[in-house]
Amino acid sequence: TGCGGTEKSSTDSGKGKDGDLPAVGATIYKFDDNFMSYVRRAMETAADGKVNLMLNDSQNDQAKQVEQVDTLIAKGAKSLAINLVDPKAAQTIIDKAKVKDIPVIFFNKEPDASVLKGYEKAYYVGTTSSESGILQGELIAKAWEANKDTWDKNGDGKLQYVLLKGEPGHPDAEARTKFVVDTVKEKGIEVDELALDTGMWDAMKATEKMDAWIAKYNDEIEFVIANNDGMALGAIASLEKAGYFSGDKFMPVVGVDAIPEALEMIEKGKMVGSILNDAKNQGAATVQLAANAANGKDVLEGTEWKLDDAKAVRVPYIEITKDNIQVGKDAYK
Amino acid sequence: MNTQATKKSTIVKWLFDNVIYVFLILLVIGIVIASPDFLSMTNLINILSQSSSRIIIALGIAGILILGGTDLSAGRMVGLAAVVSASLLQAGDYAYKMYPNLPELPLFVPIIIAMLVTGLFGTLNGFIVSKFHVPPFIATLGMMIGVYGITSIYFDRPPYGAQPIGGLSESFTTFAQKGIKLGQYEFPYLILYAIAFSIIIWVLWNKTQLGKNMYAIGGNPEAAKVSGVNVAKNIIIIYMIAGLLYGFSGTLEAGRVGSATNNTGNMYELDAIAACVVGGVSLSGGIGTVPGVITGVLIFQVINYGLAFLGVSPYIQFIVKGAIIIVAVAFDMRKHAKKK
Amino acid sequence: MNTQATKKSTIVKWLFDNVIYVFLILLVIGIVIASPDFLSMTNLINILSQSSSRIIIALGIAGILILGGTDLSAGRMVGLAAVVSASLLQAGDYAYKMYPNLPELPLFVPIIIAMLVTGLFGTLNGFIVSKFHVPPFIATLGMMIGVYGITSIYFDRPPYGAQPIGGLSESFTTFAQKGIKLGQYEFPYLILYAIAFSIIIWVLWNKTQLGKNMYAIGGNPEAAKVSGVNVAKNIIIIYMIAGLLYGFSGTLEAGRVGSATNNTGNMYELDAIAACVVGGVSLSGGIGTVPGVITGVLIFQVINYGLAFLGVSPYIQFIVKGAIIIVAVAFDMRKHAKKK
Amino acid sequence: MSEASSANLLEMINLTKRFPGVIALNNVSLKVKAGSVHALMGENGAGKSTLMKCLFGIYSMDEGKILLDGKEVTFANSKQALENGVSMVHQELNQVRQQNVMDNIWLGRYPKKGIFIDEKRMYEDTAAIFKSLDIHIDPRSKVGSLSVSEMQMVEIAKAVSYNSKLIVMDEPISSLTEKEVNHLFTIIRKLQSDNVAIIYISHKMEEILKISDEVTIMRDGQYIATKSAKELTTDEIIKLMVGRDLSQRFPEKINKPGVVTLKVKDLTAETEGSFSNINFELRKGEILGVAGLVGSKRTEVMEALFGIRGIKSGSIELNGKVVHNHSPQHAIKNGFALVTEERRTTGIYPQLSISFNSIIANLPQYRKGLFLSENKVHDDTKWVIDSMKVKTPSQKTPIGSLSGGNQQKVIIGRWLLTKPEVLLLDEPTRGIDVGAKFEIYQLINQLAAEGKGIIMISSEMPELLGVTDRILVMSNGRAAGIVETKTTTQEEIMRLAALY
Ligand SMILES: Nc1ncnc2c1ncn2[C@@H]1O[C@H](COP(=O)(O)OP(=O)(O)OP(=O)(O)O)[C@@H](O)[C@H]1O
Ligand SMILES: Nc1ncnc2c1ncn2[C@@H]1O[C@H](COP(=O)(O)OP(=O)(O)OP(=O)(O)O)[C@@H](O)[C@H]1O
Ligand SMILES: OC[C@H]1O[C@@H](O)[C@H](O)[C@@H](O)[C@H]1O
Ligand SMILES: [Mg+2]
Ligand SMILES: [Mg+2]
Repeated sequence: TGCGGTEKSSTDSGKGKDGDLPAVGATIYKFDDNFMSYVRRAMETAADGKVNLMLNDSQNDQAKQVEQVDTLIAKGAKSLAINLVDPKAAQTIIDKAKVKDIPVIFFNKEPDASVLKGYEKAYYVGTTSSESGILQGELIAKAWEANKDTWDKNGDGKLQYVLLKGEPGHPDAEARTKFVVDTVKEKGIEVDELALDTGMWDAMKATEKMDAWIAKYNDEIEFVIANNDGMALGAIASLEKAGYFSGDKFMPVVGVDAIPEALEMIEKGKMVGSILNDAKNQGAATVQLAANAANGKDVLEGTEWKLDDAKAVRVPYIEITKDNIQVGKDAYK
Repeated sequence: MNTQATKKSTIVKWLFDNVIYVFLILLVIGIVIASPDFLSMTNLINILSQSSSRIIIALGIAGILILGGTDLSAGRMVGLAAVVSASLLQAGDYAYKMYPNLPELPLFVPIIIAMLVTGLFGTLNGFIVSKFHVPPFIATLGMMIGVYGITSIYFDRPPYGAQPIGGLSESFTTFAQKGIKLGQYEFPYLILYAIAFSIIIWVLWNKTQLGKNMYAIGGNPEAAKVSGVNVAKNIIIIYMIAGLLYGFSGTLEAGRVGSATNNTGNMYELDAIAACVVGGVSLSGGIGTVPGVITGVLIFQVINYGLAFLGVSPYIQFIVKGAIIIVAVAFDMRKHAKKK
Repeated sequence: MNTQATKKSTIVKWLFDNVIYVFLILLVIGIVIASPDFLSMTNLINILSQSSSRIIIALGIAGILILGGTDLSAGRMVGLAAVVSASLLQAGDYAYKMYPNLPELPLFVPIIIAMLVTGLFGTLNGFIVSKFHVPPFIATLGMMIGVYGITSIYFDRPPYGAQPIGGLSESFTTFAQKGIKLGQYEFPYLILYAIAFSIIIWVLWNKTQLGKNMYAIGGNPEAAKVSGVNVAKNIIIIYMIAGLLYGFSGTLEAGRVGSATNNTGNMYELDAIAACVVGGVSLSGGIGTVPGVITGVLIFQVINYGLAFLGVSPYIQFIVKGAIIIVAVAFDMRKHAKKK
Repeated sequence: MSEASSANLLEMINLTKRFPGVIALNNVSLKVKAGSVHALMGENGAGKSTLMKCLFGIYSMDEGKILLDGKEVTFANSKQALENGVSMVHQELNQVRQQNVMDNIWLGRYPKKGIFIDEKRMYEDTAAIFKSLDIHIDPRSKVGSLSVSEMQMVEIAKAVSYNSKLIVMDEPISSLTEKEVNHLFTIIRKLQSDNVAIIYISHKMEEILKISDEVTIMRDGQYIATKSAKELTTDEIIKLMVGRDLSQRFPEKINKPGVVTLKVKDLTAETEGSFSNINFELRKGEILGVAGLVGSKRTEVMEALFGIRGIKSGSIELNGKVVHNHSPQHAIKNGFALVTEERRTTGIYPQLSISFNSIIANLPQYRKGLFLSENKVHDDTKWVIDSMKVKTPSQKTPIGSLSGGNQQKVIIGRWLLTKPEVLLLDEPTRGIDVGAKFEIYQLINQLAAEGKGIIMISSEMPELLGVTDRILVMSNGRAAGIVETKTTTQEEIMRLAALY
């Protein structure tokens, strides 16, 4: 079965049986991004038999992506589905597509509204970065209020947290870091930031930062906020090592993405919650719009999606806790 | 019969000496066989223009490699230059300007400033290597990490924080994205810049004292020293020139992409060093040519572009790319390995 | 007076010869001054256990560096081993198992399989380097790219696609996360593994023919050939051993965080090579010791951990880290550079 | 001559130079007259090169002062030395092998036209210098493709081209043959007539006495004496150098050739233009010399015997059995050993210890199970140091910090440890002082007396005549003849060497 998967993806993106279908050129900003790989799968599924999806791995390099767009255009793509590396590079992509009158569906990373407006055949499918931060903040606030008695270890009424940030400069990392704290504060909870450091989205790095923080602050830490689940899981590994989650030693941890591994942790009670980044629908919507565009139809034809003022299809983030864990699981069905 | 034999052996020798050019041609032929429509003017122009900024970086690194050094900081310097130049040349009406009150400068100003900044860090590299005898690997690794920190601090600032720096002024994007119309094709300026720098560097390496000294230092630093060459000075200048090239290339990257972040240029040095080695530059110093470096970059770019064009699945692309790189150099090595 | 003077100069000489150990101590003192509570058993254990798997990787790479080679594929091999071992040892009741029907294997099986796989790729590295005379930089760069492709294909498969391979069986996480209780502290097994491998490698380098051959090849490959060393065979074995070490380390990495992805291990080689160089391994081959390598890794880890512990802002961390690396080596170089 | 010219051009006064663990120079003085040839002599490690490196700005001295033309100077680097009229031929070839001859000659002072290098002038000037020195090398050929002796001639030409007042030649002729040595002497005479002073370092007594005006002798980092060459004899020099009488240059021959051990039949190299149809026999207990001009492919024959070079046809028989030495490993297993010609490139492991350098070709002998026996390693290293009289602070000292001659002794020791049946020596005494030479000859003799077969390439005629039993003379890749040492003459050998 191992080879089955490989062959499938290579024919999907190659000429093979899909050769006669309309060609959609797609770029993923980074293939080995956990979350984006779910989106990619959803796109592959949605494309099957409908369009010839030519997938590219931009390897987190915007210049590479710009080049891939050149290649895709040279190969005769009828529409483009672009997961930007750097959201401000949208104009450059549009400039290239415009020359050949090719529609562009941006997804997952949102271009400036004014840029989208500048090209009538440009659309966006995705979320809003800030939303995940806001939802995470709300989740934290709710959980804190409910468990204040035990979680506020020093009883000062303030929430002492440590925050594991994603890659500095990454729009998601920046937005989540800012909005999660802002939201918690807006909900009237006083906070103290004990430490903030980057774990570069990476579980291992997060484990090691957490090791140091536990050593330094020990029981002073009352909350662990992570910009994504990968780092949340890393923090949990460190906490477990320090004796948390056994007996009555507990630490609330939250992440973003709601990847399956995190869902397990939520079920086991080692994680308070996460924010579901709805990969399935982002991927499906992207391909639906791109296929329509490639066939010269109205992008929304035959779909249930709606465009907002910014020509964007919004796939909402969903807050996931133990209570609605099934919602998370369904996303991976 | 005898003359025929010698003729044949001359051709064989020529082929051996130029394996890498032959390899590039074979590579193109291979791709064309797999997909005949690869052979188009558009693809040629695409490949050349994609190679342009890489060639400029590779030429900078190549000089350092010929010296017997290395430079891991190249990519981060490109990023620094991209961020600096982009921040100084955003369109006047753009909503998220880093310097809201900065008037639209003439194009050359941000380019020069970016080049000065990276030229300075390049000089610092050279200084650390030559004056403190820190091995280039470590000196430039430290620089790579440090420059990233500096770029990030510059990048992640009020008023808008860590936002990609976009909305570049039109003069900037024209400079990097447009070209000269020749019939139905547009011949990108990028290619012209690469040609210009290639010529300058070629002259520098082959016609000037600095160039000869560079080869001598890389070939045998002791010999250079006892012959009265100011080794430290020459090392510093070569690193400085590399810095200037990264600076220019960084502005091209910003212009080409239409924006810049602190992640721009990440890991470019690895590709550049690899391209140099594939193009015959010796990592132990003293050996390397400009045409070789260009060919090395082109081979990489043809592989990248070709595999994507053929629609090879991305994971398989990695495997094929890895294999081709090894095979290319293995072939090239045969010329040395011919048993004595 | 005279004996006093010699005594002093002996101490100075000793300090010079051991600068790097002195540096590590100064570094720790510096951090303790900035934050006295750094001096705790917990921090010591944390730093040592964080260093453990890195030491194992660095020892693998160090052998290759002493040979005069390099290995860019180390990180990707660690990733491959992590993914392979994790996929073979998920808890029976975990919902997203890669092999839903696989029974829970004894711990040693996945470890051995992972080591065999990376040992094989290591051997391939050595083979390409020694038999086809491909420069190690290129051979292992090709391998780095290719192995990543292979790992990704293995990783990104039905039934669950590209998701982190988690839910590791308890035997696995115990192996990498637990330790021996000593009073109030838990002394992680990780550290024991690192000690065990350090001893094995020390013996290998210093007490066996393979070790001598390794230094000979790195010190002067031409002379080694004439001295009757089977250069190719020894190169292949050293690369193979490195592969085995990466394999073990990869399983540790998976066990340590409790999951693995195709991105696990990315760029580890850069840190490992840097640690080796800081620890006195010469990139031109022939020189290096096990204690040096360990010290190099510890210096890096003390920097990483220390800066995080001090709560230095992330961007500044980069700058400080870059500077410390350069300064450490600049000091170390003084022992060579003391004008002759 | 006028008074001024007999005045001292160079005065080095009470120089002291220390290295970690060694005092390389201890209060050494040297006075050199303008226009004179001043020989500097001493055993290996006496400090000759170090003294010159202090002068030339490569090392900085710890104490003492240097006067040039009566003015005190200290050159911070070689550039300053060159600019002040001092140039140097270095003991270890210091060339950029990847570049061509003229690039090497003008390195550090390229002729320029505007900002560009004036290649044409560079070529012409090089050609002119070569012409005036009667050197026939294409200025555009790559240095790496030259023979060692050609490289040495280029170095000499380069030193001369600075038009210096003082030229230091540190063992300039170690790789030169008779003819080239005479050529060099012509050059030196010519320089002398232009009032250039030469400091000449060499271990070759006859040449020293022939060429020099004055001789300064050093021992163990100390100044011993300066004498006029006219007052000196070889024996006196040796006595001053070694500090005792050395009555003979060559030890009594004690070996007795026995049955044939090595039979080389019709050996032809794989590469074209190398040697062909080589036939000779070597007996147990015999010392067979190999003579020939540079480029006569003596080295290549040895390399072929040792499995470094491929052979197209022919056979090698050892004790009646055909052996195939496909690699040095096979060769060693079959009882061969080779001390190579180029110590730096194929001999030493410079950063590694003397101990390591001693035992590396003999590792299988130290294996005890999986490990190596420390004791045996230690004992064997001690044997090398003692029997070869290696001057070193310890077994752990990196070989790279020994003087050239001492390095060579370690290498010879290395191969003796393998207890070979057939010992191949390619210029084994190059750069070695008389005392040490004597010791090496003795060792060779002793080995032969123990029944080993020994083949020794040498470009030093007296050595060949003094040590060997028979001499194979090579000419242009072919064996021109084999002569009995006892009955042959220098003239006969020269004639054979020029046969093809
Ligand atoms: N760079 C160095 N580091 C340490 N010791 C050195 C160094 N250079 C020379 N020495 C030591 O100084 C002493 C003098 O060496 P030098 O090379 O001057 O001898 P030499 O007279 O030129 O011998 P030879 O005839 O063999 O060339 C030796 O003991 C040598 O080991
Ligand atoms: N194919 C070649 N390319 C370049 N140089 C060569 C080649 N073959 C031989 N030489 C050089 O020519 C020189 C003379 O060759 P060879 O070593 O066989 O002669 P030799 O008589 O043994 O010289 P020597 O007396 O110096 O040992 C060698 O030192 C070698 O460097
Ligand atoms: O860029 C990488 C990051 O992208 C985010 O969208 C995601 O939530 C993170 O988990 C991480 O994958
Ligand atoms: Mg509190
Ligand atoms: Mg000397």
